[in-house]
Amino acid sequence: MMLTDQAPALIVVIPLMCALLTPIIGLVKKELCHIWVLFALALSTAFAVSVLLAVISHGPVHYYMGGWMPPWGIEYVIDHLNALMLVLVTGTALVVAFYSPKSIERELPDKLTYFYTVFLLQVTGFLGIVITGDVFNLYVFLEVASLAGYALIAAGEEGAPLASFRYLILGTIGACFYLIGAGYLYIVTGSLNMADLAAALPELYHSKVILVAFAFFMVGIALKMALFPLHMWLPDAYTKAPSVASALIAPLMTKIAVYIMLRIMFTVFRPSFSFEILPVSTIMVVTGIAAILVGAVMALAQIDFKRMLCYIIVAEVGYMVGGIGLANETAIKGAILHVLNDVVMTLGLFAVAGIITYVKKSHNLSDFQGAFKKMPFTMAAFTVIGLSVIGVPPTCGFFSKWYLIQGSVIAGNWYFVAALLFSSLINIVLFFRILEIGYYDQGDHGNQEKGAGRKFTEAPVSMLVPALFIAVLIILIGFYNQPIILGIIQHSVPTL
Amino acid sequence: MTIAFDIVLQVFILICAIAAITVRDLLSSVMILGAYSFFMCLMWAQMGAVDVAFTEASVSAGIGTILFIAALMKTTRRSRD
Amino acid sequence: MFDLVMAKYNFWIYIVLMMIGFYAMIAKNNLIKKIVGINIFQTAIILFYISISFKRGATLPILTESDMHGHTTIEIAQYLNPLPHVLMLTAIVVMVATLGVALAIAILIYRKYHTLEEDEILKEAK
Amino acid sequence: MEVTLLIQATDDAFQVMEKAKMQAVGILDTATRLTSETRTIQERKLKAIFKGAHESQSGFLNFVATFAILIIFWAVLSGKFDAFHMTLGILCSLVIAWLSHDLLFANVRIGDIRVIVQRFLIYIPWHLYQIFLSNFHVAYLALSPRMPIQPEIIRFKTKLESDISWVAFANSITLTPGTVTVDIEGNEFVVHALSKKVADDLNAGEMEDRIAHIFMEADHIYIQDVLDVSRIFSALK
Amino acid sequence: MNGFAEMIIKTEDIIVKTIARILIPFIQLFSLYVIMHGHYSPGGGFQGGVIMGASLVLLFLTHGYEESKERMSEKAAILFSSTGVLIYSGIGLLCLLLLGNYLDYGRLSLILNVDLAHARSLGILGVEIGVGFAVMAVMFSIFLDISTGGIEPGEEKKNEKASTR
Amino acid sequence: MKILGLIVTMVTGALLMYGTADMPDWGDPNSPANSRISPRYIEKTEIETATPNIVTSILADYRGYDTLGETTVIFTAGVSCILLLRRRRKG
Repeated sequence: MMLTDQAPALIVVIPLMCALLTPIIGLVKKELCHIWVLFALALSTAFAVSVLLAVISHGPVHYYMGGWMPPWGIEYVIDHLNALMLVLVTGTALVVAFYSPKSIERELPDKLTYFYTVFLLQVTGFLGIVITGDVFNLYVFLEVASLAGYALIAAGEEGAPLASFRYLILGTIGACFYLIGAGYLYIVTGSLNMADLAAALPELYHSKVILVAFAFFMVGIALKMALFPLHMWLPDAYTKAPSVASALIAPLMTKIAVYIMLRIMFTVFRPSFSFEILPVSTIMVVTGIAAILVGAVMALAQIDFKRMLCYIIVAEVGYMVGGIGLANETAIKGAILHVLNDVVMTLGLFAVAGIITYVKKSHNLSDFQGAFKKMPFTMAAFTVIGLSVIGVPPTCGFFSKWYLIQGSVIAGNWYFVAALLFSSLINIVLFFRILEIGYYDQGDHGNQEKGAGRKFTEAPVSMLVPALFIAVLIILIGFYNQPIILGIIQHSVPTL
Repeated sequence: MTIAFDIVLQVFILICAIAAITVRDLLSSVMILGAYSFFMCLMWAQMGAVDVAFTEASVSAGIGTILFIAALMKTTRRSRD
Repeated sequence: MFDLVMAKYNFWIYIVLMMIGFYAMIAKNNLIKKIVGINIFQTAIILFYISISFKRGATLPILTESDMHGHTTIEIAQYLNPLPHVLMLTAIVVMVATLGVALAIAILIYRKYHTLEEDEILKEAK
Repeated sequence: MEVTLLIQATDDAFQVMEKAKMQAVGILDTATRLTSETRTIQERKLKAIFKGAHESQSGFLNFVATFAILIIFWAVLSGKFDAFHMTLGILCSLVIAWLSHDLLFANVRIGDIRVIVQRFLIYIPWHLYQIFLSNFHVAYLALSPRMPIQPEIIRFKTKLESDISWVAFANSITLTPGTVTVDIEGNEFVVHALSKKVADDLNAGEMEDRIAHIFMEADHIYIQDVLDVSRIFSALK
Repeated sequence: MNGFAEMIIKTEDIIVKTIARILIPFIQLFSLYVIMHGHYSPGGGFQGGVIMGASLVLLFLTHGYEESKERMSEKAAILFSSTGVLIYSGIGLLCLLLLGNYLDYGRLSLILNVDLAHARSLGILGVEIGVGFAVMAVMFSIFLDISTGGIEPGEEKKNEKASTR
Repeated sequence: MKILGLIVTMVTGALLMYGTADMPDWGDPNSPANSRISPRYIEKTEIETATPNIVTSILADYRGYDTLGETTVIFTAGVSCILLLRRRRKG
């Protein structure tokens, strides 16, 4: 009974404390680190699921840090959106942690302990961002997550430090803009608590300070989520990161930024302000369309598999931002469902990329040559994920796109519909090209190494199981999308 | 009196900030940044934020400058802009 | 007009400072200069927050002996607003943490390319 | 009768004198022996200092002395003397003394510390007076229309032995207007002097002698001997 | 290209060395004073921790790698930094185990035998000590890594050979 | 790049300046920031936490969780530097 009351705090604190203990464990015995990380994340996931269940049955959960009442102390507010994100973050981290050991042993053999420490800190940062109900606390954990992210990315292959440095500069600008926004809100309201701000702000909606604060929040978060004109840092950074790091950061960082955007727009500000006083809606839809087009076209031009995935992420961010910008209930529902789907799909894609990197030591599209013969299970998972990214019906990707298209039809925005369909078309080309390479192309040196070419070089089981699990999950989410929408997402859409 | 002091301090800070990003020698740039931090912390102390000023004096003007110089010694102090 | 300037010129100076740092971050070519820009930018933001907490005629946010032991009501206007100070302590620590990581990455880059100029690095990376 | 008395008295006197002589010789023997013992001890100490093997001696004394100094420093800083804060102070001082007791007294001889402090306190007014004098000199140099400055770098070997006395000497030179210690190379001081007079003053070596006197160098063996002998004589009395 | 530390060590400046040796204990005691008196005067865990870290950096710069390693090795730095944050989060967890919310120091009054306000005060003190530990160790560790470039001085040539091979 | 940077900087600066127009005056004791939440800290810190330094009491108690996050940031930075730079230990 008591433990479930304290679950919100424990979700964040357990990964944090385990991260602190990881270096000590690493000094004793390195091999234990992996099990320790799994243990921490499993525990955290269990608490997150229990909180999600509690939220579904009893409504939003409040938790007061240090026992201080909200405007004075720091408050955790967990509503449906929060709880869903918590489960997503912990679940993703758990899957990645399960998937990680072989890959890390090959890519960063002598840095295992510290890699896992930073890994857990990264998860802590994500959880702290998602769970909190305080504007400044969010900034602090945003910085935890960002710093850990810079370090994880910079530990990657050649050229990673430069990519990470550019990410650091832009990410710091983003965080600073967020801080300026919070300061502008604080100077006119005197409060930092989201609920308190929401209560204090409506009478100030015509103040210039509030407008500027809103603009800075939006630009800062757009930098963090790599929205179209500000996406320059993303492809390099995620391509060159170690495959485990990109499998953790790529699915989560952009989606968490989308989550922050939802929080700022719908919790701190009223939806009416967000959509009506400024032409935010139009801007978001236009940038969303631009992001989708640019992402899709650029993805087509890549020969590096991971880089292609990065541009797909840029396009997916366009889906979500555009969906929010359409400002009707169906589209926002679709956007939130797409957050869920996209986390799962991107995780799957980067898991496959990690397997390819593990087996072939590089991640170009040509590395898929003859992959169907050599690693059938990986390619089966990849096919399912690819179908979902394209948006073929039984998989989950279809449903979120369906809601988005429905929403844009309701809003009467045919350009967005066209962009979505165009992007799907490009995705078909992208994925079928890879499937073709994998299925037909036996490779140039098939003649020289006939014996080796025939050999069955599947990835190790610890990497394969997560990929297959994700494939199954994609289909499951596809089948159960209705309960998810009715039970969880329905409640997190604001009343417009 | 205090307004005059404020203005002098602000002018110093502005000069330091501009100098720090325009000087070509990176070591000088870092030194000027240290001076900038120190003037900044004077300004905060003057506004009554003694805790923050203390932290800034020890963190930014102290350890921060040391870290910068250590990094410069490990890399290079030449710069083209 | 004069009143307006007197009431607001402080904020304008902070904004100018922020923009100096911001310009260094996005337009300078040298990596260390960019890090210097980060420092200036964040310090200026901190200055902005500190100035929020300023009240005319107030003293340090540390209770005096008489307020501690006498049971008189505490004069709120007598003390500065302590909340932004606390927030900015956090921000300073975040600043130095970012500085450490950024310098570490810069050293890594130098180890690889033997230069700190961004365009030269990009040329060499290709 | 009187003659015999006189002879007897003379004999007695001689006997007394003989006894006294015997005693005096014995005392002198003892004194010499003790003195040579202390001298060997002192020489051994000196050798130890020269070799730099100083950690092995009196670690505990170092610890106690550091702790005492630190607790005084704490009391000056804190100004709160209730039980809680004094406990904190004692704990903190213990921790720091344990961490770095070998830093504060790396190669200072503990037994002499009182004398050093005493002499140092006497040295301060003299040094202030020197600063005062050379201030006038430098002011004269700067204000006189011809500006009679003849800057030069002078080098001289010092007779000082321990690093603490070097530092005291170097800082004294730097504190005095007109002269700046540029570097210490080996045991050679490199000093920048503003004019001939200042350089001559420095070369005369009064300041160096006084520093040596403070830290009981060059004269400390003699002084120690005298002190020991006088202690022995007072004990015998 | 020499590191910062090596450059300083090479000069063997007796004046800097001696002054640093005499100052370090006082700097360290001052840092502890700043931590302990955060309740009454400006200061607290961060400032004290940074000053403590700065004293270690001073020791490293003046006395070299070997000497400072005796007092704080890299392993010790890691251990101290995680211990510091563990003290903080451990106090929070203790409050949770005493049936309060996380970081609710008021609950400490159940085991400390003082009233609520003083329990909170003591909780703050404990937290500050933890922060001080962490900041001290981390500052020193970051400096060590940046100034030596992650290699033990003297091992550089060996390692570079190994990496170019 | 420099011209573009200058333009972006100018636009951002102008936006920030525009925002200052509706701000309370500098040093105004009755501004919302100074009168909405902070008075409670000043009034109650002695009764509730027995700590006269209000900054410390907020830092470590009222908003102690922020400080935990901040310490985590520092720890992250330390471990990150080790992860990136240290090449010392083998295996």
